[in-house]
Amino acid sequence: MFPFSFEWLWDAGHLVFHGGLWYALNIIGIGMTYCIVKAIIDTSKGKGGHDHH
Amino acid sequence: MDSALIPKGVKRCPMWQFLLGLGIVGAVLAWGVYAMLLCWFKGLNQTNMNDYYGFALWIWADLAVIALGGGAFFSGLLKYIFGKDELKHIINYAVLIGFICYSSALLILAIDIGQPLRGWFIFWHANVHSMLTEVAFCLSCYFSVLTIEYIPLILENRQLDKVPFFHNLGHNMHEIMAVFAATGAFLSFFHQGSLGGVAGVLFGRPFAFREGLLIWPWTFFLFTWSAAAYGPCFTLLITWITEKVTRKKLVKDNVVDLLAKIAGWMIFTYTIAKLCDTARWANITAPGLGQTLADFYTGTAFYGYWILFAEIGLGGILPAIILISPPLRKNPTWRVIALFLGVMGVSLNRWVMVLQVMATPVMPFDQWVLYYPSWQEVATTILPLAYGIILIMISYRYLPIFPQEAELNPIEEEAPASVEAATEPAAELEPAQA
Amino acid sequence: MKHEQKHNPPMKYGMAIDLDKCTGCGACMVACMSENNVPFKKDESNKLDSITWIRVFKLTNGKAYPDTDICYLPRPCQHCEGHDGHSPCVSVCPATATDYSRETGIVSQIYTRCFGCRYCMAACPYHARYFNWWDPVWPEGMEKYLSPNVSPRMRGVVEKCSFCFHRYQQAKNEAYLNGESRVSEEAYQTACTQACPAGAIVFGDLNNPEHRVHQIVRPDTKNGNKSRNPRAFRLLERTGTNTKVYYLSSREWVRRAGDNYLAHEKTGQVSKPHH
Amino acid sequence: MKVDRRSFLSFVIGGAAGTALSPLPWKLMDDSSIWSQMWPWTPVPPDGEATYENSTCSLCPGGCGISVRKIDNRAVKIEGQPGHPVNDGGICILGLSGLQMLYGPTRIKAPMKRVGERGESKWQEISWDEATQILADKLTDIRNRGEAHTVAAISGSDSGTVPALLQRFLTAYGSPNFIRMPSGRDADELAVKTLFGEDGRTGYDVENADYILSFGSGLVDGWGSPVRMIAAASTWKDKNVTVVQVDPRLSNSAAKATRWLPINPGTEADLALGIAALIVANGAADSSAVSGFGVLKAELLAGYETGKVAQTTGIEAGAIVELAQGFARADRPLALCGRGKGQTATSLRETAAIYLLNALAGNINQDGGMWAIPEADYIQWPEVETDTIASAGLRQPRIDGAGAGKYANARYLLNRLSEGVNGSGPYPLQMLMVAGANPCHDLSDSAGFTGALAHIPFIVSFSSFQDETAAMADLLLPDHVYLERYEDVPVAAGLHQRVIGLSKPVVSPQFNTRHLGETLITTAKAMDAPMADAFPWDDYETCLEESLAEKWDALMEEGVWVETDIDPISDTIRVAGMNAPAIAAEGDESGFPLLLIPYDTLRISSRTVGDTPFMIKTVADTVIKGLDGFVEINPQTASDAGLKEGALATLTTPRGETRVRVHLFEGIKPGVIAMARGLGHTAYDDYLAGKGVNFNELIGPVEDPSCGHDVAWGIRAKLAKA
Repeated sequence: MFPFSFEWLWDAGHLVFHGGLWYALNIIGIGMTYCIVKAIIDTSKGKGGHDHH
Repeated sequence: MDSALIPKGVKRCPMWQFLLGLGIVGAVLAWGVYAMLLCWFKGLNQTNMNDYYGFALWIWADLAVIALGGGAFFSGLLKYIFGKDELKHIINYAVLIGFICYSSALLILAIDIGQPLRGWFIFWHANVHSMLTEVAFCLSCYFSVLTIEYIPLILENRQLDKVPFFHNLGHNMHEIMAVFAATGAFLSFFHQGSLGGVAGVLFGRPFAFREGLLIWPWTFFLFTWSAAAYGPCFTLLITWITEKVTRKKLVKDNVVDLLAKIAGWMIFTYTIAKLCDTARWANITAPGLGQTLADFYTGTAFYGYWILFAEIGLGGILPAIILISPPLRKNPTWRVIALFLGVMGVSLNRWVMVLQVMATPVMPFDQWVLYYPSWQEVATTILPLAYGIILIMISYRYLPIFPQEAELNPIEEEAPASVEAATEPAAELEPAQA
Repeated sequence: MKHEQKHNPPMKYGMAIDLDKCTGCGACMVACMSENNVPFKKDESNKLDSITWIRVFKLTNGKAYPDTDICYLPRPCQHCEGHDGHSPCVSVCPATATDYSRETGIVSQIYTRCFGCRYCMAACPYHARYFNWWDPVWPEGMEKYLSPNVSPRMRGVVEKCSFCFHRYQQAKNEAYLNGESRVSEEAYQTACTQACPAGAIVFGDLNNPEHRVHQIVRPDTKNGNKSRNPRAFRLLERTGTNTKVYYLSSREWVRRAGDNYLAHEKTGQVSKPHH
Repeated sequence: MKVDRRSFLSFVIGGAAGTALSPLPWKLMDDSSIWSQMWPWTPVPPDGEATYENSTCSLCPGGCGISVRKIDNRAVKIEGQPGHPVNDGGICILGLSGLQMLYGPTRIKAPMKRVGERGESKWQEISWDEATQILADKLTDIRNRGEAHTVAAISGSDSGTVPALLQRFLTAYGSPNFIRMPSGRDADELAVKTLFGEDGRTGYDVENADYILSFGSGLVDGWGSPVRMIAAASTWKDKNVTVVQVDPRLSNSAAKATRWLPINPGTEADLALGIAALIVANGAADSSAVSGFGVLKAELLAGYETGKVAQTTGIEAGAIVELAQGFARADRPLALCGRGKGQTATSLRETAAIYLLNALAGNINQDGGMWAIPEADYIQWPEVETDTIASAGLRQPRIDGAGAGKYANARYLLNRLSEGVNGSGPYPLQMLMVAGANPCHDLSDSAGFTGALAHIPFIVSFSSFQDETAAMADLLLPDHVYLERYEDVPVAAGLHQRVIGLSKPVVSPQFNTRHLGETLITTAKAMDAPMADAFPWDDYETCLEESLAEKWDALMEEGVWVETDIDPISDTIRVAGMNAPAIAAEGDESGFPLLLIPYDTLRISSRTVGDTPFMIKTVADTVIKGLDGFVEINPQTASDAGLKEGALATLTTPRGETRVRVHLFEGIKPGVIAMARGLGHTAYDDYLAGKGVNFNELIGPVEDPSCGHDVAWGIRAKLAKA
């Protein structure tokens, strides 16, 4: 899974596969972080609660 | 007493009926959990699997629920990427069903492996050439996506929504849901496919083996396609069952019709592809390995040609025609029949690609071996159903899953009918789903 | 060792089993069981659940009395090379718990790495892989004969014939200590080969022209390692598993039993595997 | 501070996130994998220094050399000894699993005396001193009553120092009743005595024969010295030697043969004589090898016209002619005798007929031929000085009647023992000693024999294992197993040289057992003269060393001693016993339409020791399924009886009834059904006990009129849907 686990090979198979994997993981990670961070900011700005848009 | 939690503008059955329902399904759940613990602590000798049937009922259930859960990614794809906006009225439920299917799949896998404590080796010591590795990665990633898609729904609960942070979080997640949906579609394409690859790459077993494109056998694409085609059928079928159980109309016809139509065309195209694949396999692949259809379908009474017909004819062509032709599709009875046949068809396909693969002898002096599951296997396979029903019951009760429900079921004063209607979903849901 | 391997051309250990000599006595099976600490249960009559790294199949020619003929076929792990080391099982193992050694051509199985998904068993058409459905239990006192060279397997993992790999390691170490660069033919033999009273099993390096197995098999490297010996055949050669266990028989019906053929097809003129 | 919903939720979420990010989960995962790799209940074999020790296997008469791999003082693997004159590195399935006997839970771990009812196997462990004292007292008591002859001993073998000590023990004690387990040797010894006029045995130069004619002998199923024979069979393949297997069933030997000739069971003698007749008629016979050739020729031509033989044997005349021609034309043809592993005697008529074939082919004492050689007699002990009681006892007739009257030609007739003790014998038995034998399972009509034991007040077993006979004993004096003891192993088993192997203690005794030789010597010493005087040696080892004399050092060095240049008994035979009637199977054809025959396989030990767990594991599920045993039946016959593959059926013979499953097999003669020998143990442990059916409970002895040997080759039977 990581370059330091000994099955790792610097061959096309590994690069393509793990490339795709980490790409997806990052999108998910970044996306969630963005949502959470933005939510914290919004909250501190006093947004949210009962006002509905 | 829990009225504070129940969404505005909708009616739910009294607490005691709800709890009774939970109790009944919970009993089934407990039975499954007991069997699960037996398998974990006493080992897989609790099953009827053997060295000829390394893959059996569980793997079939796994493949089946994942295919049926495909409704989530496909309707997500349609709504967020292809902008089929009507689908927003059913997407919540699609997501919930997907979430249930995938969590069940992961649970079943955790029971199926001989050394559950080492399950994470599949990530740590990943062998990228193995379809199963691809499955594991995409499956777990996509499951996190489903969770992300499910969270905002939870946050819409009346009480949680009051918490500004949760409100904002849910709001923001809605905002960028398209990104997640896209990722989900991407991941689903691969794990649905690699599940097909699982059987297709077995070049030692002519019954399963298929040529393909690059590293992916044709079954790879067939599985993705069939999941996209049949997943929505399952979503619609469960929706229909839920409506019957709750005796309420929950989704408008135009939405159902749209999804059914798309499913119809998907099934149609898929079935053509499947026929081509079968033709090639029967006339080129298998004979190239010295085997004929007769070797595969005349060995035992059970695995006869009927299974091929049932899968492609009854489970493919027939539902496709029904769902494509507007008059038939718009007729609820025909539609439901089609949906049911579709679900049956894809499940049968997964069965064949797992169990008949194991049953078919390859060495000429080897023999057909049939297998029947032990009660522990059956119980652990029913376990996810019970768990799913419970999750649906709770979600339906406390979350605004069906945006159109309030509009379709305006509340006057107490309507006892609807009350007892929603009483025991368990009793009715179970056989319907199983 | 790494450095040493560089000088050595890769080896490809394999077998030639003469089915006309095999008497079905079962010595190979028990030699293997006692060499490799294979466990046993009180009832082993269910052959679908009976760990037998090398299993002797009984074949019949299907003819009625008195034209009946039988033949025994010992089946160790075939140590498939597949296409470039992608043997059916190795390519599917998700956790790299089984691997194809380019040094020896042996398909290994790491018990402590295997987490028991059994995909490899589904992939192996020879049923050469066995799952530990039960905890291995030896009757009181019998654990005394267990060999320290092969660790007993725990419940929940897959095991299979290793061509007695531990013997290779020992031979290799000895060779190294004696300053020899290669393991000699007699220094490394599997337990079954050694035990066979009929001398029906010949084991060695298929790449090494000095080894008997090479001289018998004469593998045609240009043609998917098919044997040039007209008596020889491999199990399911057409699937492209590219096994390293060759079988010998002068009986046509036996050779035909080694692979699937369409009614009109003849043995020997098998289409080339598409891998 | 007041905990409101918000702070509570943030605490929970924060806590969860915190834990997830901490190294804790990783640590736990790692631990779990490590733990799951070494369950505390999965044994870890201790490592140590690896050594090899050579010895001789005595689990069967084959006499193979073995090389035992040891780690420190544990034996971990038995392998064939490379370069050994008998097996040259090869080894059989039984020899391989010897360690499961050595360390097995069915060992008798100490001397014991019976406390419960007989056969109830309630035992009390006692000391060796007490044990020998009990035996000595018992013997002295009987002897003083002047009934020395009422003590009998059953032994698995009568060659080698240990059986010799047992024989000597009886002689000095005053009993004529030393009885050897029945086997093909009985027939061979009788035939040699009758045809060659001297004591001795036959040996076969199978490696150099160029045409093999086997009359039901399981050449690769355990006949002779199993590993040697299988190796020979391989050389036959290499040299394209013609091998013809005459056998009602497609045994593994038949499958390996060039040609399989299904014959009506029990008519082998007629076939042999029919072939002889043809050879004689064609003048292809070596008349010099047979004294009284003229008479013989007349008899053969008169009695064995090919058409008639074809009728009796069920083999086409054409095939018989081909056989005769092939046999006569071959340079070094060889005819072999003794069904299956050769564990049961063949009739004198059959044995003689087949030996006659070898004589007519002129291959007696030739390369690639049949050799008639005297037994090795290296045991030269001073004559026992019998006192009056002893000589009185020795003058008594044997309990089994052997050596006198109509049984004058027989040396041992264990099959008649039950009859003897059931009252029809000259006297009742007071004591029975059993060594290296398990008659309660291995003797035909084993049930009858076991029942007869009730008439014997005191039974001593020297068995190392809890076998069926030990279960019937009153006193257990467990012997070491072969891997724990010194013993000379003279090998007959169809070898044409004289070979003596030496068993050495590979590991120290695992339990409180004692060498049988030792037990006999100490017991004798515990009695007064002449017993004590008859055993002058301090211990068995001294006895062995003295007996082997000049061979001792060689044996300690090589582990085996071979004598090749033996002068054979005689090159000519005197024909006899030919006109005896054929031996018929017990039972009437009307009530029992089928013929039940036993078959031998190397995967099932049918000799003294029971199958090991490893061996049972190799037995096909068409021989044992769960606890059910199978009979092989021709699909034709099966469908007539309305039986499908695996169906349950009731098998009935004049001697017994049992439940079996049927296995449809095209390779067996219609009307004949076959059952594996060696199963159906009631003793031993769950790995063996109760599996399959004991063939010996379905068959009874059929006496050869010429000598009284049990020469039953099968029994009539019927099979009905259960």
